[in-house]
Amino acid sequence: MGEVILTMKGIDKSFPGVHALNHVDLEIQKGEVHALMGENGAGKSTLMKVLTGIYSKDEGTIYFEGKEVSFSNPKEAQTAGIVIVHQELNMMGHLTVAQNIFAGREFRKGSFIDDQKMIEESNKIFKRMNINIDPTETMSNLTVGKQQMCEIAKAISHDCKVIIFDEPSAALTESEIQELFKIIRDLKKQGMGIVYISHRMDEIKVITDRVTVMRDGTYVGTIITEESTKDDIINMMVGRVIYEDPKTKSNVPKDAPVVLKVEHLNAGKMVKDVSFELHKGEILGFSGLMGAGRTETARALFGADVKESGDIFINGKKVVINNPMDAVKNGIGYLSEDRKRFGIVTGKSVAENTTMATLEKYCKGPFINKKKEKKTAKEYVKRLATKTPNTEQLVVNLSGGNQQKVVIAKWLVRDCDVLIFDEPTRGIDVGAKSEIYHLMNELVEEGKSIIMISSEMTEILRMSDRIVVMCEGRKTAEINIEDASQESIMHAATLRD
Amino acid sequence: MDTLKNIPIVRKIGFNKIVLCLVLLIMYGMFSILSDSFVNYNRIISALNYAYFLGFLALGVTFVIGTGGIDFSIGPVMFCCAIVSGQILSKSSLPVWVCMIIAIFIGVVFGCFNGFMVAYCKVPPFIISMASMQIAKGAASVFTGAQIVKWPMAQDQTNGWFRNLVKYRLIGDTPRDVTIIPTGLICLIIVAIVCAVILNKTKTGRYILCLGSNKEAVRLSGVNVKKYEMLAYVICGILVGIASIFFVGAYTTVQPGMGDQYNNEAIAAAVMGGTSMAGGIASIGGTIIGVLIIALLQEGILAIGLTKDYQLVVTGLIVIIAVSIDIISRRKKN
Amino acid sequence: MKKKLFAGLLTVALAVGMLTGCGNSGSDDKKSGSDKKMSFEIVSKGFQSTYWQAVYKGAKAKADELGVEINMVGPNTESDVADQVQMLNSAINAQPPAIGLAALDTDACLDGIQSAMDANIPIIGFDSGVPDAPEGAVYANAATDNYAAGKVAAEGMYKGIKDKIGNGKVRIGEVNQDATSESITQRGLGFIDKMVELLKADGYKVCVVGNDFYVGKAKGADAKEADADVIIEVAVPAETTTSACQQVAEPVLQKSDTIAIFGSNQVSAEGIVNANETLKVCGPDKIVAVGFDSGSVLKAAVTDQTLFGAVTQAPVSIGENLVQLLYDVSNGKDVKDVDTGCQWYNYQNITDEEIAQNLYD
Amino acid sequence: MNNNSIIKKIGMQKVITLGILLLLLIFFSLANPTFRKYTTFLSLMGYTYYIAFMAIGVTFPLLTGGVDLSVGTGLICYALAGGYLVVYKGWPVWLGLLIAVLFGVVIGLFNGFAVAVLDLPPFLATLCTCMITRGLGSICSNGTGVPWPNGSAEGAWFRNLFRLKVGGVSIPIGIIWVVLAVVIMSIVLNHTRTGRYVLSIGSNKEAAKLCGINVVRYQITAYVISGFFAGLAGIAFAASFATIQPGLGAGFELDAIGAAIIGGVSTAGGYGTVTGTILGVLIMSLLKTGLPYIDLQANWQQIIIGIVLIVAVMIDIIRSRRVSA
Repeated sequence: MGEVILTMKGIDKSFPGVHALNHVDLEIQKGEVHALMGENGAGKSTLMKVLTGIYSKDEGTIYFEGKEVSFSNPKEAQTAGIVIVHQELNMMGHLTVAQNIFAGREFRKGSFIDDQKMIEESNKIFKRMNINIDPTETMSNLTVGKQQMCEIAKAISHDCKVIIFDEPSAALTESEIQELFKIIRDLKKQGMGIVYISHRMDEIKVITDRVTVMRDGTYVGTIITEESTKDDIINMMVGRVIYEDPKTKSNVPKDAPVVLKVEHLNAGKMVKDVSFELHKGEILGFSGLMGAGRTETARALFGADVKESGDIFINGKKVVINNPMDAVKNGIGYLSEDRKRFGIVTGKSVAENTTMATLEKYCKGPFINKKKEKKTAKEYVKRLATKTPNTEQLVVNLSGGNQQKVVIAKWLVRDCDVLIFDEPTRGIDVGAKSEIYHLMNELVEEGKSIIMISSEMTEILRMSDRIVVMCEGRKTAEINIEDASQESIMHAATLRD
Repeated sequence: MDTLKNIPIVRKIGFNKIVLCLVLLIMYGMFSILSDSFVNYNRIISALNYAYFLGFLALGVTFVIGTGGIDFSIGPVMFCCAIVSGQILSKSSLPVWVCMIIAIFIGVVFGCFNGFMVAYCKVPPFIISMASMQIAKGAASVFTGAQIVKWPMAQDQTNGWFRNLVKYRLIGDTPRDVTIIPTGLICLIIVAIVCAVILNKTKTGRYILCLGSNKEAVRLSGVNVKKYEMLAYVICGILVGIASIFFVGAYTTVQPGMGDQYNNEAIAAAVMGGTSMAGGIASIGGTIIGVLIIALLQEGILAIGLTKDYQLVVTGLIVIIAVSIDIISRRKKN
Repeated sequence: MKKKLFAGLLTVALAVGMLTGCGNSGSDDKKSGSDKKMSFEIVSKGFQSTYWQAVYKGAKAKADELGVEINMVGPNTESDVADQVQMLNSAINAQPPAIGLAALDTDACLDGIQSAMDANIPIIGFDSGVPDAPEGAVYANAATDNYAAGKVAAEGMYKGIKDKIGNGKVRIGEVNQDATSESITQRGLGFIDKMVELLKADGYKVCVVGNDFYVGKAKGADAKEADADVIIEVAVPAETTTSACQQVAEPVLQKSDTIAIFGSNQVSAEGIVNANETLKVCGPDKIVAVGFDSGSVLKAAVTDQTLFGAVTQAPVSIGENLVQLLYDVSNGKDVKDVDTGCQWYNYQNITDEEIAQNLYD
Repeated sequence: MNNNSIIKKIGMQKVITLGILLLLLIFFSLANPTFRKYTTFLSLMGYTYYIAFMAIGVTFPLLTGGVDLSVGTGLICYALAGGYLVVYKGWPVWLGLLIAVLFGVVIGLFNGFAVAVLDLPPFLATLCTCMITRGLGSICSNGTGVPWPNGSAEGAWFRNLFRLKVGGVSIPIGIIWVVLAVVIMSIVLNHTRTGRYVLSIGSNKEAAKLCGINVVRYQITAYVISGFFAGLAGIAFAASFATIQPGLGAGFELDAIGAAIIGGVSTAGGYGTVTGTILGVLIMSLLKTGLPYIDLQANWQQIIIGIVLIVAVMIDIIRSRRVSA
C-alpha cells in the first residue's frame, strides 16, 4: 500500500503500579484507515495519548514523516499534523461553534481576535464536510451528534496528516455514522493516515483497511481487515475464543404476572408516550441508537428526572414516583450508564457503597452497625467475586468491572424486584462481562425482573426475553426474542416519523 | 517514613494528624524559646479562651465543607445569636439557660435558611452565605439599635453560673489563690466527640460525606439528599449557636456588625485539619488540632510582642502550604 | 511522598519561626539590652488613627527618659473587643510590674482585670480609662474626661450657631463612630446634653432624633420633632470607618435645615471633612462643622475654616503621664488620677504653642 | 420580532438589571428631593469607583470558574502600603500610586500561582490571601491609619484624577476612567485571546487544555488582572476617602462579587460580561448611597443588600432552569 507516515516503535509507559504500555509498535500508512482495537484497559487510549504528547513515554521512538519526533504537549503534535478527536466531547459549551473549532489558535488582526474570519473558515470546512451547522451557534445548543461533527471539523481544520478517531461513533445516530464514514473516506483519498479506535466490529469491517490489536498493554499483531473474520479479531483481543450465542427462546412463561407497567410516559423531548410491561422473571431489553431516549425513559421511570405525565403500576397497583426515593421504596433499582458520575461514590469504601441504599437496615437508632455492614459487604464481595483486597478499600481504586459489581451489590442488598441495568457492561472487560451476564440470569431465575438498556446488539440478542426498540424518544417496536434479529431491531431503531 | 506510617496506632490516628500535632508541639517549643514568659499555665488558659468558640465554629463548618459546600456566614451569625439572645436576657427576666437555648435556636434558624436555599433552591452555597452574612449583621444591629450587648459577669448571682461552662475559678486557701479550670475544653472535647460520632458512626454523617463525594450517585441510591444536605447546615447552625455562648462566656460583650474574621479562621482550621474543600473528606480530630494551632499561634504571637496581623499572615501561609502538600502527595499517589 | 509532607510541614514551622523571629527583633528590642530594665505592657484601643501614634510617642519618650521598656499593643480596629481581651490576657501572662489599659469595653476586660488583681499586677487606665472597674484594680487613670470634652465641643459650636437659631426649624447633626464604645458615647452624650442645656437656656424647644441609643440617653430634650425649634440628629454608621462615617454624614449635610454638624472623634470628623469635599456646604456662613482630635486632615480643615473648630485631647501628655504612673506604681509610690484635659481650637489659635503641642499629624 | 432579538443580543439579565437600576433611581429621587442634587451624584460616584474597579477585576477569576476573595482586604493593603511610603517616607505620590498597583499585581500573581500551579481550590487560596493581605496591610503601615495627601497639601493632585475642580464645580472625571476600564476590559474579554481563553477555561478547563491553551498561564493572568484592578481600586478608595485605616476591607469583596453576580456573571464560570458587572456595581453603590437618604438606619442597608443578592441569584437560577427545560 501507501508509504509509511507514522511509526511507533517499542513504546513503553508505566504509571505507579501499572505497566500501561509494554513495548508497543504501531505503523500507519498514508491513505489508510487503521483500526486500533483491544478491550478496555488494553492501552489504546494511552498509546494515543503518548503519541499526541499528553503523556510522555518512558521508552521507545516515534518517527513521523521519516523524522524522529517527540511531542511534549498536544499543541506541538497538532502543529506537526497529528490531531485527535476525543472520545469524550471536549467542547466549551458557552462558546460558539467557530470559537470552539479555532480554540487555541485564533485568527488575529493585530492583538484582536478576528471572529469574522473564523466564522468564514468554519463555513468552508462545513461545506467541505457537506454538513450544515451554523458557526455562530452556541455549542451547548447543538445535539450530541452535531457536537461530534464540530470536533471532527476542528480536527480537519488543522492542516493535518494523521487523524485519530477515539470511538467517534459512540454518540452518533446511524445516519450520522454514515456521514462520518463518508468524511473519513474523503480524508483517506486526500492521503491522510487515519487511526480509528472502536469497539464496534461491524464498523471495523466496513471502514478500516488494517487492524492492530492490543491486549493488556502489549502489541498482539496487525492484520489486514479484508483477509480476516470477526472471530479472528476477537480471538486476538481476548486471547481465547468466546462464543456469544444469541438466545433463541424465552424461559419466561407466557402467563407470568406483570410486575411493572408503564403507560404513556412523557418527559421532555427524549421520552414521548412510552408504554411497556415487564413480567416477573423477565429480562426486557431496550435497544436503539444513541440518543433514542432509552436512558431518559429509565431515568424518568426511576424519578431521577422530572416527568410530565404517565402512570406507573407496580404489581397492578398505581404508584407515584416523583424522585428516586419513591422508586426505591417501590422496589426499583437503577444501575446507571455513567458509573463514575451516577453509580459509585468514588471516595468511599466498598462497604459504604454496598449499603448506600439500605443504610437504615444497618442502623441501631441513628448509629451505624459497622460490623453488620462489613459482614454484608463481605458476603456480596464473595457472591459477586468482586476483586478487592478488603471491604474498606476505596471504590475509586477498583477496576471498572469491579466497580460495577459494587453498584450491583448495592441494589442486591436492597432486594429490589425490578432492576434497571443501563449499559451494564460498558467499559468492562470480557471476563467481567460474562460474569455480569451470568449474574443477571441468576437474578431472573430468583424471580427478579430486569430492564436492560444496551447499545450492543449482541448483548441485547443474547440476554433479552423481549426487546423494546426506541427511536427519537418513541417506542417503535416490541419484539419477542424468538422473532428478533439484528435486521428487525435495526429497522425499528431507525424508524423515524 | 513508610514503615512509620504502617505502625497500627499511626494508621489509626492518621499520619497527617500526627504531623499536625508535631507542628503544634514545635510551635509551642519555638514560642517558649522566643518568649521568656510563654511557659505559663495561664498562657494555655488564655490561648484556650480563643479556641472554644473558634472550635465550635470550625466543627460546624466542617460538616458544611464535608458536603462540598461552604459557609461564610458563621462568624456574623455567631454574633447575631449572641446579640439577640443577650438583648433578650438583659431586657427580660428570662433565666440564662432559656436565652442560651434561644441563641442556639437562632443559629438553627440561619442554618435552616442556608440549608434550605442550598439544598432545595440550588443557590450556590457561597452566595447564600454571603447574603445571610449581611442579613445576620444587619438584623443583629437592627434588633439592638446598633448597641453593644453585655452578657452577665461571673459575679452575677442568678445568671453568672453559665460562665463556669467556659472556665471555673477554683478558689484555694486565700481569695487570691485561684486556679482556673478550663471547663470549656471539656465541653469542646465532649461536643467534638459527639460530632465525630455523628460524622463517622451515624447515617446522617455517612450521607453527608457521601453526598459531598458524589451527590448524584447518592440521590440515585434513593437517598433524600436534600434533607441530608440541609441537615449539614442545620448542624452547623447548632454549633454556631453553641459557639456564641462560649464567645460571650469568654468575652462578655458583643458588637453588631462584626464577626467576619472568624469565618476565615474557622474555615482555615478545618481545612488545615485535613477537611477537603471539594467535600467528602472531613476529620473532626484534625479540625480540633487546627483550631489549637490557630489559638496557640495567636497567643504566641502576642507573647513575643507582635500584633494580630502576623497571626493572620502566618495562618494564611500555613493553610496554603498544608493544602498544597496534601494535593501534591495525592497527585503523586494517582 | 510522606517524606515530602513532613519536610513541607517542617518548612512551615521554620517559616513561622523566621517570621516571628524577624518580627521580634524588628518591632521591639525587648530581648536585646539589659534584662534588668523594667518592662511595662500597654494595651491600647488600636493604632488606626494617628491619635494613638501620638499617645505612643509620648509614652515612648517618657519611657526613654525613665529608662524603662514599654510594649504597646492594640487591636486592629476599635471594634475588636475580643482581640483586645486576648491582648490583655497575654499582657498579664507576661507578668509585667504594671499594665496600662484603655478598655474598649470594661465588662469584656473584667476577667482579665480580675486575673491581674489575682496576680497583684496594678493597672493604670489611660485615654478613656477603665470606667466602672472593680474596686482596687485600677490604681490611677491618665485620662480625658470624655463627657466634659463633649461639652467643650458643644460650647464651642454654640458660639458659631447662636445667631442662626430662631428663624424656623434648624438641625444640628452629630456623627458618632459607634454607639458602643465608652469614650465615643460619653463624648456624644456630653455634646448633646450640653447643647440641649444651652438651647433651653435660650428658650428653644429641642428634640433628639436618629440612633436609638443616643435618643434614649439624652437628657432634657423633651419636645416633639414636629414642634421643636432645634433638631439634633445623631447618625451612627454600620462600620467604624471613615467611608462609612462619610456615608451617613452626607444625607445630614444635604438637608436644607442643617446648620451645624459635630464629628465626635478623628474618624467621624474626617468623614465629615471628606463628605464636604464634594458637597461644599461647610465653612464660614455655611454649616458650622466641629471636629474632634487632630491629624493632618483635620488640621488642614481647621486652618482653611472648613471646620469651625475642634476639640483636642492631649495624647502626648496622656502617654507621658501613663508611663510616669506605671513607673511610680511599680515602685510602690501612691498614685493619683491625672486629668489630661482637652482644649478647643480653631483657625485662630491652632498655631499657639499651647495648642500645637497637642496636635499631631 | 425585532424587539426580542435586541433583548437577546443585550442579554435578558442585563435588561432586568438595567430596569432595576432605573427603578431604584426613580424611587430614591421621589423619596427624597435632596437625592436629586448634583452633589449626591458626585458622592454616588465616589462609592462607585472603587467597587467598579474591584468588580471589573474580580469578574475575570469568576469567569474562569474561580473566585478572588482577596480584593477587599487587598485594596486596603495596597493603599496602605503606597500611602505609607508617600506620607511617612516622603516618596512622590506617583510612585506611591505605582507601588499600590504593583503590590496588587504581585498578590494577584501569588493567587494565580496558588490556584493554577499548586492547584489549590480558588476559594481557599484567596481566602488565605485575604487573611494575609489583611495582616500585611497593618504590618506595612505599622498599624497606623494613613492619610493620603488631600486638601491643599502637596501631592493632593492625585485626587483630581477622580474629581476635577473647575471653578466652583466638581466634575467626577473618575467616570472617564471607569468607562475606559469597562471598554478596555470588554474588548480584552471579547476580542483578545486572553479573554477568549479565560472564558474557555471557565467553560471547560480540560477541553481548553486539550486545545493546547496554556491554561496555567491564562488562569494566572485572570488573577493578575484581578490584583491589578484591586490596586486601582485602592487608589480610587484613597482618592475618595483620603484616610485609609488598617483592618478594613473585609467584606468589600462581597460588594464586588455580588455586583458581578447581579450583573449576570455565572458563578460556575464561562459566562459573563464586563458591562453586566458594571450595572451590578451601580446597583450596589446606589443602594449604599441611597438608603441613608430614605432615613433608614445604616444597619438596614446590610439586610437589604443581602436580600437583593438572594433575589438576583434566584432570578438567575429560575431563568436558567427555564432555558434548559
